[in-house]
Amino acid sequence: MGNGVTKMTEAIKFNLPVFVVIAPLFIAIVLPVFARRIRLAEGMVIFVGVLGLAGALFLAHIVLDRNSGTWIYQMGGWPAPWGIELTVGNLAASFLLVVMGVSLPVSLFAVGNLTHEVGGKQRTARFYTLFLLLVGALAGMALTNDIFNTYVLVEVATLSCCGLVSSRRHPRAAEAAFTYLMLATLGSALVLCGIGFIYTITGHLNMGFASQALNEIWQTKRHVVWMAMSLVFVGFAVKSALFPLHVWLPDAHSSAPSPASAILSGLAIKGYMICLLKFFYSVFGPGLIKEFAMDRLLVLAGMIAIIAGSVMAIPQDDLKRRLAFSTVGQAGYIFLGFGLMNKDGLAGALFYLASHAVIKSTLFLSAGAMISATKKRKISELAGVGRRMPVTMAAFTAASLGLIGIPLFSGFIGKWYLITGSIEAGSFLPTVVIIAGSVLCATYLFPVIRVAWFESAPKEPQKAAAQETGDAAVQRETAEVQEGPVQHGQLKDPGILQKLALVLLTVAIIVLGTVPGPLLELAKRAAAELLVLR
Amino acid sequence: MRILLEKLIVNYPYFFAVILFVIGVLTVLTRSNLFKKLLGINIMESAVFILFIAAGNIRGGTDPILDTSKPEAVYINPLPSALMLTGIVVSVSVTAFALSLIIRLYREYGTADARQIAQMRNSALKAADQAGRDNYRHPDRSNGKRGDKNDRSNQI
Amino acid sequence: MDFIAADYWLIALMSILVVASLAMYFIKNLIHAVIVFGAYSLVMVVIWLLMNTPDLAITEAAAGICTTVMMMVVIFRTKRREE
Amino acid sequence: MRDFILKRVAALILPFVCVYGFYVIFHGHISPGGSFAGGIIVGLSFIAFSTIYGIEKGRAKLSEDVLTWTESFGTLWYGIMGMVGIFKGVPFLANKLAGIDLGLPGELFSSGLISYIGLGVGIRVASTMITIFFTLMEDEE
Repeated sequence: MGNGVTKMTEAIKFNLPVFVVIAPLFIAIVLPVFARRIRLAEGMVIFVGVLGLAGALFLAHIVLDRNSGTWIYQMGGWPAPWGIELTVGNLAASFLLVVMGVSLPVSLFAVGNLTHEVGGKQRTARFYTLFLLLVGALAGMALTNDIFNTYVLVEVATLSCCGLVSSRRHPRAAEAAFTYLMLATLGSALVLCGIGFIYTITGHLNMGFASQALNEIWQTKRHVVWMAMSLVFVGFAVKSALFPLHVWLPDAHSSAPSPASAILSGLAIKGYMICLLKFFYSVFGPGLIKEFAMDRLLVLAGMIAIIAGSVMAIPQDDLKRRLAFSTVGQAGYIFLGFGLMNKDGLAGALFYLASHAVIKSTLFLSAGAMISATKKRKISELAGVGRRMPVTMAAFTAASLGLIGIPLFSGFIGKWYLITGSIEAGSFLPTVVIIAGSVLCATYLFPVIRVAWFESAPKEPQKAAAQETGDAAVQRETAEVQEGPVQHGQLKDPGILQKLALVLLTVAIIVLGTVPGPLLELAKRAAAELLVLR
Repeated sequence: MRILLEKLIVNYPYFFAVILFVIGVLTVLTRSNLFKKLLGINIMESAVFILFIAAGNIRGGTDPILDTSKPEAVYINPLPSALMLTGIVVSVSVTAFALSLIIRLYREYGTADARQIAQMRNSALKAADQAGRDNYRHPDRSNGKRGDKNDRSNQI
Repeated sequence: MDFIAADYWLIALMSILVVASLAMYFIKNLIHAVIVFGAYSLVMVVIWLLMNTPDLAITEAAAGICTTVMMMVVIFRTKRREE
Repeated sequence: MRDFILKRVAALILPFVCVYGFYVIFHGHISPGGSFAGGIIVGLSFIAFSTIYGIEKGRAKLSEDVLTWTESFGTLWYGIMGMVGIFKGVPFLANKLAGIDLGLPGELFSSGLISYIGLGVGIRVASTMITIFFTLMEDEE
């Protein structure tokens, strides 16, 4: 008996990388069967989230302990040039931790709160299916070491993102999802072209082998390498909303249901950024990036995105739209860090990626809670919300302070490393842009806090309340929310699970800001690993 | 010059793939009808497939199926075709999803034209703003008529 | 320049693809456009056969028919012309 | 009465289309085609049935519950087959390493778990295609 148990734990430990990826995927596939018993389905989602977080923590622990080298898992037992490999390195462990750590609170928030935004048990079950598919695909992106496998996971993630956007019963959501689908497919076709060029000149799909082959032959095939690099860059830039290519993002992220916007803004675009990082640093290598001046391009694009995204966020009056534009700006920081080409900059970018994932999901979740309580989306109409919903608004405030980069909150450390990285890189401009970005960030986030905490609620006419929100039609159709104006007495914090989710995320922000230790260590090691010249 | 031309002619599949890709992208970006956008996506993806398969093809090779009666046969690379199988799966699922979105949009707006949909949405938003916050009432949706499409799109 | 017979066929068929895609760009009647799309995927099947990938040819045949049928269904349920 | 010939011909042909689809699924590892193509052919036979005989009759043949179950468990079958390797103490989806005889090239029941995996994928693809078709055909969700 004892022998059997140890054998089983050994087997689970040995197969943990693949379990982390396939558990969400297979549970997702089975969920539609349990559509009638939605509580059971929700329980399964949370169970998978807890298991995934435990697995990610364990993998991070192993990687931190091991200190060097990567754990390579061969799918089907086939060795590298033929089979698909999963690598558990520092980069994979840190991103996996972020994915699982954010998706668990988001699913906690979604449980029980979703029906009025999505409508109907069948549709709720479908929402969870897409959600888990997205989580599984993101975990796969973190772990995989195969170029084409990356493409497949990117496609799975894209389709489930579009499904999540369109899951809200609203014409605007369908329109945004269609635009997103077209542009994302365009982006993945470009990425596929790039993969085709890499495969044609190297004959390998494994990242390590392709990188070796590329470094041997790139001088004779300069144009092809350049072409492949730009195709991959533009393709992933479309998908992760780098500034001039961000056009789909504000509509898609603001018209999705709140948990979906949280995971889309927090995790999905980060997954594509990690893919871009893997393609650039583990396939092409730092030498080729410098040779083709992609690092300067990344820094420039990042700077433009920071300024432009933040400036565009300021005039938005719709809360979720403002947050969506803020995502465009914040993505710039990460691209800037990818282009700095030194240890501090890259580690800062990875840490900022993690902290932005946590912060932006907190912001979207608390915004969603406020919107579903007040039935209003405009910032100017949120007056007095802070006193009625203290937990929600406190989470929002903490997340805003973190996004601006106040010390003791997680955004500060990422920005600090980005600044030291850019000073080390010898250019002064990125530093200025990073600080200016913080100021602009305060410009668009402080009004929300001021309105919500310090302005008293107006005495408003009764009939105006429920009419203007996007959920009026949904209310009528699902008949689960009572019609008529919202009484101000009803305005209070959301249920216990939602509060728990918000509190967990807020604690994560403060913990990352005060004791960043392990995650920062992983990020630094990953940066050092990626920057090794081959 | 002659060598360059010869190279171009010998590698004609890439040439056609690029032309098809450009036509596909053009269709996606310039036609405002949603169906045309979808057809453009399909053209674009098939262009990428041609690119991949041409990379794995050998002039005068045989299918990658083991045939013991022809021991000296030159087999082509089977990997690109296996990869493009996945690509076809993806393109079919994208098409199906886009079609379901088109039907939904048509039901809501009464048209399948991106420009008209945007116009309707903007004009409805403007009307909602002018009507003012206090006395604006959302049109009742439960009367079952498909009639006034403009009013249905006024919510953010 | 060691062309074999398959190459001439391929050039001809790919030219048909280009013409068909241009036709899809210009045709206003959506049903006609979808019919052209069906022909496009049929030509694609022959191209895969000539490029020695019968696997892809079978899949493309099935997928092309499925896509065309679904598009037809949707067009019959929505507007048939592009403005 | 107008489509009498169509209905008779469909009744003759469609069973063979369906069987051909399963043929393609089962021979996926030794001949061109595979579970995706075969699954689409199986699905197309049902789609043709429901376009010719009317959507209600098609629905009567395959209800929504059946489709959901086949869709889910077709994929779960893939997972179970993948787990065989894990139970034997070797990586996920392992075939040869798990001690399964790969057989001879060209034989139908050879190639270890691959043919069994293909069955699950084919069923999943078929039911997904039918579901999508029904969703597109019906008025309100």
